[in-house]
Amino acid sequence: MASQVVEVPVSKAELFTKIYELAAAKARFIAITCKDLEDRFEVIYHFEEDLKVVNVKVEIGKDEVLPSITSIYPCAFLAENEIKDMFKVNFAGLSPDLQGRLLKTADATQTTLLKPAVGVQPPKFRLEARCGQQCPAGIDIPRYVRLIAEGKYVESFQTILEKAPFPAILGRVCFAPCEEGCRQAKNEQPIPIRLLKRFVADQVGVKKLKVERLKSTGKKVAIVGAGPAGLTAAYYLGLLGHEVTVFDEFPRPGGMMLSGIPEYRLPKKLMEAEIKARMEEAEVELKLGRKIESLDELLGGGYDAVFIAVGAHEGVKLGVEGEDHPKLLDCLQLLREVNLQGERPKIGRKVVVIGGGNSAIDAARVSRRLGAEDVTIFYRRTRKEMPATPREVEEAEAEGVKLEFLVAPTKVLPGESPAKMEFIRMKLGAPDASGRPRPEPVPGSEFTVEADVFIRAIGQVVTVPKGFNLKLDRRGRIEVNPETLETSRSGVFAGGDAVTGPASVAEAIGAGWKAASAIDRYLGGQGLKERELKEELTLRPSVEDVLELESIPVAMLPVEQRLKGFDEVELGYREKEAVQEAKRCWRCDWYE
Amino acid sequence: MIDGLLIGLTVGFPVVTGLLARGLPGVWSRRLLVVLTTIVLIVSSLLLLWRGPYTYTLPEFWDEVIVVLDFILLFYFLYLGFRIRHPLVVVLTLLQLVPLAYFEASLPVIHVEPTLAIDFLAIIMCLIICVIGSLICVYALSYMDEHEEHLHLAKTRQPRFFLYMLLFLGAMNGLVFANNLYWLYFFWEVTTLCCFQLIRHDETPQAEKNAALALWMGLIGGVAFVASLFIGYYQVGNLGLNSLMSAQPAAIILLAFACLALAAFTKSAQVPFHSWLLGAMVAPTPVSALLHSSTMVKAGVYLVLRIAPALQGTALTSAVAFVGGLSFLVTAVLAISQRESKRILAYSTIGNLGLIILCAGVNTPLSMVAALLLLVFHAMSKGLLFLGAGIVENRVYSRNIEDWEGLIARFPLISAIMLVGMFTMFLPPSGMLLAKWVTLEAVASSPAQWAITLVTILAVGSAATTLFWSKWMAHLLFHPSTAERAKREKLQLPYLASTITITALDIAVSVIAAVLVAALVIPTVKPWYAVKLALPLLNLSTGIGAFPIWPLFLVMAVALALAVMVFRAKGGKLVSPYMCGENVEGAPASFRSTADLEFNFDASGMFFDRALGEPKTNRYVTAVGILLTVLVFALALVV
Amino acid sequence: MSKGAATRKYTVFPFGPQHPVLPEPIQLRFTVDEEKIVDVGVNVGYIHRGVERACELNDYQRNVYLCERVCGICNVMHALCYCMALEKLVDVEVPERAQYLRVIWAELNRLESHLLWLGLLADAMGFESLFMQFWRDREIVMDLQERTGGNRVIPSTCVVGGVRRDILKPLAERFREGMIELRRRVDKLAPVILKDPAFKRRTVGKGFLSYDDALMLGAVGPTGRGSGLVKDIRLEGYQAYKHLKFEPVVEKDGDVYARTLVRFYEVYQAIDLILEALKSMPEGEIRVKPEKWPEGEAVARVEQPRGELFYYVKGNGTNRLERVKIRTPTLANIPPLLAMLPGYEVADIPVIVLSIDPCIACTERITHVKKGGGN
Amino acid sequence: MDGWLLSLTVAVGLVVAAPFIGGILSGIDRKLTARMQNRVGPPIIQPFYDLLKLWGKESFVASRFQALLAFSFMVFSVVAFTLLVLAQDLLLIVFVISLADVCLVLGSYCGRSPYSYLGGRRELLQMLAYEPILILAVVNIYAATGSFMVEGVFKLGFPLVILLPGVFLALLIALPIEARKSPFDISASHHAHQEIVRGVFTEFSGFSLALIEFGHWFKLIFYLALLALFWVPLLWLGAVLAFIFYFIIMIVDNIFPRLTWTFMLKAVWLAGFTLAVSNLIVLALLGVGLAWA
Amino acid sequence: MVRMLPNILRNLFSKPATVKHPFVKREPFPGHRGTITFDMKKCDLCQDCERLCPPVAIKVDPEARTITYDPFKCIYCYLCVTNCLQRAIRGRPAYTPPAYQKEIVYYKPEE
Repeated sequence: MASQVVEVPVSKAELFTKIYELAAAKARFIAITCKDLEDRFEVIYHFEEDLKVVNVKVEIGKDEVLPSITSIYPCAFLAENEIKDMFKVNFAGLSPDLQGRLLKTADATQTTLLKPAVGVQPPKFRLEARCGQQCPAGIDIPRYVRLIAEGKYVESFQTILEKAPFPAILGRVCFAPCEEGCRQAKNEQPIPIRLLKRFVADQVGVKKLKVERLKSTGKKVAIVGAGPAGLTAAYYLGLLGHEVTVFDEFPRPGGMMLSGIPEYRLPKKLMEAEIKARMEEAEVELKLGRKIESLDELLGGGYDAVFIAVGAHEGVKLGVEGEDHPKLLDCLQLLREVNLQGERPKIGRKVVVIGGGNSAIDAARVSRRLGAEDVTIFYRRTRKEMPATPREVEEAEAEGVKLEFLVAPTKVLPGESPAKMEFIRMKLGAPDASGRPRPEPVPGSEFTVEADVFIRAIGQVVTVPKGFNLKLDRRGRIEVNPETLETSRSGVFAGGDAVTGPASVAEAIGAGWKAASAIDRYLGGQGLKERELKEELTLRPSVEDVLELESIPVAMLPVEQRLKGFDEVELGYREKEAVQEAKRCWRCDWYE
Repeated sequence: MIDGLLIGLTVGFPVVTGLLARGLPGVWSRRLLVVLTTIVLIVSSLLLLWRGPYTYTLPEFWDEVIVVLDFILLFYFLYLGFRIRHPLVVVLTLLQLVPLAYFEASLPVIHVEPTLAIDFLAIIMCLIICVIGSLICVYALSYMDEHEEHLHLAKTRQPRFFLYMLLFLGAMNGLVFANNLYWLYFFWEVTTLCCFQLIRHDETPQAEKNAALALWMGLIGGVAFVASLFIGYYQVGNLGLNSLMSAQPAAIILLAFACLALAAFTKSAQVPFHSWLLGAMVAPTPVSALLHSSTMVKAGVYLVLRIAPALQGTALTSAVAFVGGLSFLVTAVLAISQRESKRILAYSTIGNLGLIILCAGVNTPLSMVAALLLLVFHAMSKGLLFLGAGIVENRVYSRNIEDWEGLIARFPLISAIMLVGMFTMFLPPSGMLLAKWVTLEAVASSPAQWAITLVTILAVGSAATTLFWSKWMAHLLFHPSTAERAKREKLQLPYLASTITITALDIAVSVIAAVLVAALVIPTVKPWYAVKLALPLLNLSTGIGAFPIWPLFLVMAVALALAVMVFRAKGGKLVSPYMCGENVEGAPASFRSTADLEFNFDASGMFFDRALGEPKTNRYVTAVGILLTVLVFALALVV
Repeated sequence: MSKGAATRKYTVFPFGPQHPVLPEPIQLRFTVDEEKIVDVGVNVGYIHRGVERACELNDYQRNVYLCERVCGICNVMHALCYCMALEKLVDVEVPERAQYLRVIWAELNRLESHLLWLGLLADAMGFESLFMQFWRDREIVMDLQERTGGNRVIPSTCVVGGVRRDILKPLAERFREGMIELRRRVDKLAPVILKDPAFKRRTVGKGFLSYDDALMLGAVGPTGRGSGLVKDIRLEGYQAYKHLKFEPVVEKDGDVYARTLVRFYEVYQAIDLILEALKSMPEGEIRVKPEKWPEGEAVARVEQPRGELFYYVKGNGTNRLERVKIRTPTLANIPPLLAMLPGYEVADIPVIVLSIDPCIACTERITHVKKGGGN
Repeated sequence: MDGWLLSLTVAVGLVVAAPFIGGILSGIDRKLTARMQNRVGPPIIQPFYDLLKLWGKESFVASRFQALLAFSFMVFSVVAFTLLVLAQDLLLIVFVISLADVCLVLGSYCGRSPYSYLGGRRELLQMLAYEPILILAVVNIYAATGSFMVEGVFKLGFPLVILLPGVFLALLIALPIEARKSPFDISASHHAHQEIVRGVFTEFSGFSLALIEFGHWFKLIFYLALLALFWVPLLWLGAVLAFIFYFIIMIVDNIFPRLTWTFMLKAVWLAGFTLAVSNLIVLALLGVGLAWA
Repeated sequence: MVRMLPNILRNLFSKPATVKHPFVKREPFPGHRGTITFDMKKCDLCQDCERLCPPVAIKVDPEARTITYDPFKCIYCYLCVTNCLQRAIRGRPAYTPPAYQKEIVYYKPEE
């Protein structure tokens, strides 16, 4: 309960009359406060009259002289001296004047006196939270999580759109490196950032939003490849006012999202709907089913810039004897068949998947859904080194996928049913370039595995058409300037898997965003605005509160039902759950 | 032969050289004359000491000369009275002139046998006058040069100055030798004249005023003297002091003694009459030194000591003692309030004279010894202090002891001399303290019951004495804000000669005080009193107490040497004093405040001058003094 | 006047900033005639800690800890006053129980401060044994502070919106026992303060401050109340004081003794208030969370052991405040102090200076800092 | 001859023992004071530790004379005590004691600090307060015994205090001044803080301070011996009583604040002085003293 | 007259209030805000404590994975303790022991 206050704004001329009045009323002098309002001072004389505080406020210019009230209230000399020292407010007739020194200035050259601020304080920026730092797409995660906690879903959705055009897709397929960074992870469970994204996308719905598209610039941009990188670049370039055309050899957009991610993780209808909505918002023309063989036709065809995001669609060979065995399938091929053609190929009872990445897991889980009862993943290192996200692995195991570690294929043995492959046991050796221990074969530990189908899923490589005439690196990836994403050819940019090799959707989206910005700059624009950690701090929850909240596991489809078809496994959060989860966020971006 | 020569040399010679110094032109002739007189006086006084007591009768012709000179002197006083327009002086001179004229006309027989009686008391006095007094004259040679330099005099007035200085010495010697009351009276008046002339030497209004004050107060003494002359003549039949002393004590004789005592009080500036001596401080410092240590005021004390034996057992002696005690107490307390160096010294002089008179009044063998010791040591110490004060004053241009702060840093030598002087004034085992010790024991052991009062006075007075002396010593040692480096100051030869001689003499005599007692003091007292002093191993033992003199000096010397050795070895880093915060660089006793302002730590003395200070107190003191004196005397004479 | 009576010299000497009686960063420059004070100059500003500025640089919640450290002794008062001002800015009504708890801690603080001061006063007049007694008894208070707040000196219990800790039943019982024990002990020392002639000789009539001077020079707290000024901010009824019964202690004599008595009686008053608050404290929440950033301006006042503590706070809708102005009671009491001193003796300096219970370090919330250093 | 030798031995023994007794006494003082304040307090021999520590410290002086004067203070304190045990003239002893005090005052003035300066001034006032009492006490003793020598007291045959109760009381009143105890602890502040810091001692440090402390013990013992003298021939009783009186002074120290110099002068003069003088007058009136018998 | 006397005498004959410190340990009360320790196993080097600490007594170096804590700067407000999300900072109800030097405490990574 603060004191009762009577505010009395007066001008400099009225000041003395007012103070005489107060003196006559036996008011007691309390203090003088001064505020530096950059161009002028606001001086507040505090008096006490009948248990009420009277604030006499005077505004004066910086070079104006204020009459000292020590002739009426002699005790004011200390207060006046104080603000004279702190703000250099001039007083006339200050008596006794302590030589204007209430602050010591003995060696002011070496020291700074901490005086009250001059003018209004500049705002403090937020900190870069770890989740935000981890996000390849660079989404302002703390912000959208906070907005969810506050119930502002649309704002939250728009925050995501600033960096990534496909929240609904990302909310389903992203590997969520942000969650690994989340500081709650160490305590119990990380904040389910991906699911919150999915939640907010679901809340807003897959629909065309009203967006501000900039005035048309008249510049034309061609984008090769309708994968996440290409579509992202198209979206942002479109918003920037460019005329964008996206080419893809497949008839449906989505690139690897379409072909490489199984239905149960990302319903293709939803994906296409979202892509469509975004592309319409950005007025992007999609030319699907058209394979570009040479860039010259594009550059010569009136396009000012070309963005190549062709992805990495070629499976890596095992490099063992008998590679051409008909029962040795490529996982990409399998997924593409299932996703694009909607086929349900019979693959037999026993399936062995070779590899430890997410594709291997996908292949294994798809195989389970295709009716294989005994699915085993063979990986040459241990679980710890598996590139696949642990959550995926867990889900796969829940669905009955078995895992075999420290085994590597040596050769495919002839014979069709069952097909046979020879594997060898490995042991972990010294770390290699990637920091993971290099597996070394244990001599003499070869053994043979029989299965209906072997699926290789040990990676993808980029295949850039020769006609593009671009400089490639040793591993066939397009060489680009890492800053501008510009290739060896002027006006030709590249991004996504085609540059980085196989990576995640989020990384591709990040690349697309970056490319859009770079292309816009190439076309004479300003580029896209980088994420800013502007002052928008709100109340921070207390640690006790945060720790009180339990983490809520997301609802999942029961395993039996999962295996029946390709229905989405994760069911997403309901509103209450999502808000609670968002409230668990410990505002790491909060600048104290 | 030698008897007459010594008298001539001690009394006549200074007069002659004084007149010569007045008459002869040139600086060097004057200097030569003064130095010559000094040597002659010191040698002749020492010869007198060697010669021992004797009497000497001058031809009657000299009586006529004295009478003529006396009348010339009195007429001169009359002239002075008119010139300075001081009715009191005129009246008081007439009060002497008329009776004397009557006396001269009606009773012309003034010849007394012997004319001059030189006993041990006279020898002691003569020694003081000749040694200390003439050294002061030597000192004055330099001092007056500096003094006149400061005053920017166009024409030197030193001839006149030295005339009176030397005349003073001669007159004093004559005074202590005279047995004839008339002669005594004459010399008495000559000292009054000299005193007057010397006080007004600088001829400033203040000096004239104070000289007039000294003159009329001195003339009161003269009137009293004339009165006693008459009473003595009519009662005893001649003017011999010895016959007066040996006369049967009767009330009327006591009255004569009372008048003499009154005269002595005026000379010695005892309490109701103390103001002239304070006023006399305007005179150049050698004058003050002379007045205080060897001449003038000592004349009064001498007279009291001379007549004291005759007063034994009378009520008058207690009256004398009380007046002395009062002076001692009052001045000791008043001295605390003084800032001016010479006034402190003056008060101290009055106090110590009061002490001597108190001792004379107590009138026991031991008290007489105490009185004589006080007389000797006071002359030396006080002479020394005045000389030192004069030198300092000429360098600091201030008599305020607050301005003397840190003198030790600026003028180490003269400060050391001053410190020794002060040390010998009141601290054991110096001579003055020895004398005071004897005084206390004497007074305490006095059979008279009123002595309790005197003991109380002594106890309080000596505490006050300690206070003001140690305060002054402290002021010399204490230097708040000066960072001046100590330089060995240049002192002219006369300064050095006089001060160092007296310092050495003071300490030496203090150490061998027992010899002094044996050689001079006991012989002086013996004719009249039964002295019971013992001097085991040259220490003093009074029978009721003992004072190891030289062992204490020995301890002190050893301690001093040891201390110097220890601190040489131990060192001791010189640091700035504690200033409750930041010191100012280079000025150790300055402190800083927040505004980076530097302040000097400044110290005011401890004077209590709001409570004790003149002139507020002086009025009361004089009034009370007159009242008490009259009361005590009236009581004494009536009882 | 005699010739030697030259210009009068005065003793000029510093008292502080490192004086053993008052080892605080104030320098009083005394001009003394003999032993009588003629004039006194004041110099403050040795330690500018920059608290007001630091309050602008910090989060408003964290400022509580900063403000607490403006003064080590009356820390609860500072936190309380700051919180009161902030609670207005963030529109929070403190729960009833928290208000009572705050009063308990505030009064405990007052006890601590007054007992400390009584000891210091005794020390300043060379009454060492009394000093030791008061400080020994103060230990009870310190123990209670540690028991309830977690720290002997700074309990750090106030936060914007309530308090951090609760005083539960068993602890409250302890508290009650402690207070009763303290009262018993202070009773033993009461005759010394109230009746001892030597104590009175050093305090009665010293450092007189008239009623009018006290008013016009802005004396606050016991300094003002010692001069008959009925000024006690607690009468404003902030926090739980509106529910508690108390009369401000006022003495009319205006001397050191009057100020001593005010503080001494306030010891009893504080004990009574604590006991009453413990008894009538309602159950309930002890803290509410503010829901918005501070916005607008507010003024809060608290009756500190030394007098009125004044906070002016201006927020601008962010977590940082735009301006915080702190006026500690000692600052207000320095002008009266300067008026009290002249005319008394050097020996009275410590007693008079201490009679305003100076807490200079909190007066100078403002320090100079080495560049790049912390605050 | 034997007797002379014996008394010399005793005297030397006493002079040697005095600082130890003084130190332990001040240790006991500190301990008991602490106990009165409900503290534990330092060990009894803490003063010796302090002395040794001071002795070993680096020597800092604010003025060269300071050290010399500190030394003089110590020497004359020792001399005064030595004269006392040698049964010398009491009056002389009083003068020597005042000499020691003057040395201390001068030393404090040398310090150039305002606090030691003010302390020195106050020390002088203290001297002004107790010196007359000491002198009067000695005169009283003379009046009673007929001698200023300490021997006279021994020859009296009965305790002096019978004749001089007033003097004894007067000395007791003045004792806190010399013991630097409240309420008369105005110049040096032995324990608590005070307005003039440590007064006379402000600028003394290390070796010089050790000397002063050492001298102070001698002075303390000297005063107690003076008190004990009043009980001769029951000297042991006197010694015990002296310590008891010191204990009382300790209690007084703890129940009194430090008072001002004006109060000190008034109290000591009014009470002590009056007592001493009236005792003298009574003696004179009754004629019981040996001096005037 | 002398009102302090009874107190003095009572004290003289009662047990002293002094606690002989190093020999008799004074147990802090429960809830005492005392020594602060860091658990590097739990710490995720978020620097929250560094930013929170009013007297800047904590310095976290995420690169070197070390924490520097200066107990002599610490004001024991326990802001860090209450605000550590990982509960890696723990306060013990114990008095800070006396020390010869103002030693700064370094915490290094556990592995």
